[in-house]
Amino acid sequence: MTIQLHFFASLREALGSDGETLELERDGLRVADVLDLLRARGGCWQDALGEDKTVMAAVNQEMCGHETCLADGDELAFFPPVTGG
Amino acid sequence: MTIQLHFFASLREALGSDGETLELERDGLRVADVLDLLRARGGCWQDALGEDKTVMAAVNQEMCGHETCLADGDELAFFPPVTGG
Amino acid sequence: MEQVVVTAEPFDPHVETEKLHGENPSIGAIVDFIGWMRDFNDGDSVSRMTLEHYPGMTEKALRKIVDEALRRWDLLGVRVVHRVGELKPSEPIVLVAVASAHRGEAFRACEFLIDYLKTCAPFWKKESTIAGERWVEAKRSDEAARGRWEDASKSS
Amino acid sequence: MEQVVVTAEPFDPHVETEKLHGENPSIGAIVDFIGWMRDFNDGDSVSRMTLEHYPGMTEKALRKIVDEALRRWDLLGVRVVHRVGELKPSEPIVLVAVASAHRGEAFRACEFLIDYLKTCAPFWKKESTIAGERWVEAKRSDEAARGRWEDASKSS
Repeated sequence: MTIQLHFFASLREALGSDGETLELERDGLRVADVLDLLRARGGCWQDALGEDKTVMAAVNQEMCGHETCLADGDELAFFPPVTGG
Repeated sequence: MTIQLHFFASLREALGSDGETLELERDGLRVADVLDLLRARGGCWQDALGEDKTVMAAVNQEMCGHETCLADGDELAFFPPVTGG
Repeated sequence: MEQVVVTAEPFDPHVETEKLHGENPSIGAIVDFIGWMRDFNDGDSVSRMTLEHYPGMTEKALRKIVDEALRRWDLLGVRVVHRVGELKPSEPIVLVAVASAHRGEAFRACEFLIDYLKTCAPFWKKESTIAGERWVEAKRSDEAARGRWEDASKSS
Repeated sequence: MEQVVVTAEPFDPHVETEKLHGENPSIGAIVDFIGWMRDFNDGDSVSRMTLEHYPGMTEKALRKIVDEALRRWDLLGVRVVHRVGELKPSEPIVLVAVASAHRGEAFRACEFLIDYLKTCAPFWKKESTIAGERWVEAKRSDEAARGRWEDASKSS
């Protein structure tokens, strides 16, 4: 399945990317699985998405937990806690 | 002693007066005593200041209870509950 | 800047809030309460309102309420403006504007100020309806709203 | 009128509130929260701020919060305006304006809206200080402020 990834704010800067299209061989992955895949890239990926960081997620523009299941074509965003207002 | 009386709002209209200078023979009167004196005039005085009405008082421009003691030269105001804002 | 204004002239709540913010760059939050004259009250349409006050005492009572708010919360500014005289529907009656570094204080203080103003400041409203003029009755709910602040010392 | 606006242009909070009141003569109370950019934060002077958002999701999140407020309280109108892009000190960042017939609802709903906005709407602040740029950290107190609304069903 294909997932559209987006990164925002400090995460975007740390990764040097605002997103990418991710092709996944397996179906039925959760948000946490995608995080694991990205961390496995090592370097800035491992650091910025480390277990010690608070990484928020949104699927199809709705905030969600890391256990949320993904479907083909989903838009998945990762970002730090929000600081508006 | 001499007291300057003021009446406001519905009370002013009911009494047909916005105030008067009251000469009192005795000293050491309380707000309640002045109310009794005014009620004793009968007619609109008795009606508008009746025990069944909520009459608020202020002495020298500070809200106060009916037991407050008066001094010569005091400004005493009577009015209905306030409705500003 | 005068914190308390009682005026027989129409006022613009936005100009008043602007004065409060000034260009003070340490103000992070402003909470405004604006009370407007409504064209309807207690089941009747209202075409005009007259606000009576007690010159001298009204200003004193408002300043006392403002002082109490400044004592209870850490504020960067307060402005209270209240109309008197004749008003038409959709005109502002009262503005309570509170500035602070953080929002919690401004929300608490603004509501405190309007709750006290409604029960402790000498103003009286008279409405003109098709059936004639009538004095507005004090609301029990306003008394209850003020009561909330009496037990609480400094609310968070 | 659009209830939610995310804009890269400076906005005038007063014009926005005016739009909310319109000349609707049944509005008795408006409570406004205005958040301003401060020139000082966490011990450093701040000369500039950049606000990033998530186009599409941000608007959706704000509309969801507004819908929840309209469900919880009896309101006559809501307007939320939030800046993005580059800001200078003393510019408004956010306006939350709530209109109702009586003031209690407007106070509750306005504070609810800003508490949720601060924790659930995707905006991120980056400050420019003399020591360089830095991302603003989320505040635990904002999380706590939002938590207050979760147990409470319809607050009075």
